[in-house]
Amino acid sequence: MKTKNQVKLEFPSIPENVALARVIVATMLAGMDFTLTDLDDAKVAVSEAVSNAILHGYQNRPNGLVYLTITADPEGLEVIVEDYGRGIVDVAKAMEPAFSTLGDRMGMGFVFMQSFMDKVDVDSQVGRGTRVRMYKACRQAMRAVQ
Amino acid sequence: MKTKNQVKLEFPSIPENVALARVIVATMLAGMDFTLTDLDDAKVAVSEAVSNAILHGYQNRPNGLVYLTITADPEGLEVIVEDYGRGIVDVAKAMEPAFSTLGDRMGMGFVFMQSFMDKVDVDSQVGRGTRVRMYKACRQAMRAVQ
Amino acid sequence: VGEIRRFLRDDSPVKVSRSYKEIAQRIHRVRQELNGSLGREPTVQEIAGAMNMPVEDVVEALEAVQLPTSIHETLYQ
Ligand SMILES: Nc1ncnc2c1ncn2[C@@H]1O[C@H](COP(=O)(O)OP(=O)(O)O)[C@@H](O)[C@H]1O
Ligand SMILES: Nc1ncnc2c1ncn2[C@@H]1O[C@H](COP(=O)(O)OP(=O)(O)O)[C@@H](O)[C@H]1O
Ligand SMILES: [Mg+2]
Ligand SMILES: [Mg+2]
Repeated sequence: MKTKNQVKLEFPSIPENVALARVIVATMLAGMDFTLTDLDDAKVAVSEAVSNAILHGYQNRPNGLVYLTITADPEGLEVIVEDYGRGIVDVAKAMEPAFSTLGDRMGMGFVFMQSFMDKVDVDSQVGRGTRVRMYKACRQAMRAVQ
Repeated sequence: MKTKNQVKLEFPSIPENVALARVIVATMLAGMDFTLTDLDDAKVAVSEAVSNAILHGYQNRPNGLVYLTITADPEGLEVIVEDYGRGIVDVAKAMEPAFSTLGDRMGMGFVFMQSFMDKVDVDSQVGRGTRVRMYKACRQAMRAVQ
Repeated sequence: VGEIRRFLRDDSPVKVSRSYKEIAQRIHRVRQELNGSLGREPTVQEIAGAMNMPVEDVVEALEAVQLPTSIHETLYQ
């Protein structure tokens, strides 16, 4: 990739689209300086963020819209997942390991996002929605820093 | 798929995104009542339409935006590819086999779209842009008709 | 026999397609070979290059053979 590529997606909050988000992110990463391990890691992170938008943001209602913005440049890949759902009351608390507002869940989604991506920012407003921004640096960019 | 799923995409007119469009369409078809042959056919059709938007619509300039709308329902899949590029002077002529405004091209893009999809509509205005709508019916929907 | 096999492959449901499985197995083999020769994990582009295959086909094959496992199984298998 010589220049910047920015792909924007909009899709309804149904579980089928988690797989779609994964494939799109993986395909964009595959054209860059990343390994299969990087792809697997990013796929888990994106699955978690999109699942959260559907399950928590829209409480599993199929009529919400999820927005995915993927920006690739020679340094790395940025993924933004947005929903206009219920929002998060306490983001710091929500990001703690094993915290979940649903009884039967592991509460590890944000932990996975943070361990598999180089950077994760969460912006949320109750009743407005949630925006998760994740970044993964290319292998080459990583080497340059070391 | 029980209900409708509509995915909307926006991406810049760079060749890398032809592959992305193909993978997205294939992923959506894979969850429906289609065979691998159907997937391969649809991938060719989508590649041709997106390549046309980039190559002819935006004349290979990377700063145009291509819009892809994919709608899946239990009957089949609709793919719409839109560009706001130069448009087509004579659509009927453009769709003829071996017609191309670029000397080194085969002029078979529209022919492939028509043979690999069940329906292809083209709407274009010179100086405004082009909209290609393609439809592929599911295996079951096909059998019901026969 | 080749014709029948082709027919079976092409008309089988996409998710359990034999050709995707074969490609995925080859990907893992090439990944291991390159790991040995390069002394580090190969990039997806390097794997695709060695297989003479577009990178998106590598992604697609791997995704197609992935069973719908839960996140737990994915991470702790
Ligand atoms: N998009 C979102 N909208 C509303 N709440 C969210 C969203 N994402 C996460 N949360 C909240 O943060 C909590 C922790 O998320 P996570 O770590 O993924 O664990 P889990 O999904 O297993 O509950 C969730 O239980 C939920 O309360
Ligand atoms: N999106 C588009 N914008 C402008 N012109 C187009 C577009 N798509 C097709 N055309 C015109 O139609 C012609 C035929 O297209 P096609 O059958 O795909 O053949 P080819 O791409 O090989 O020229 C092109 O040469 C071009 O003049
Ligand atoms: Mg979660
Ligand atoms: Mg063409």
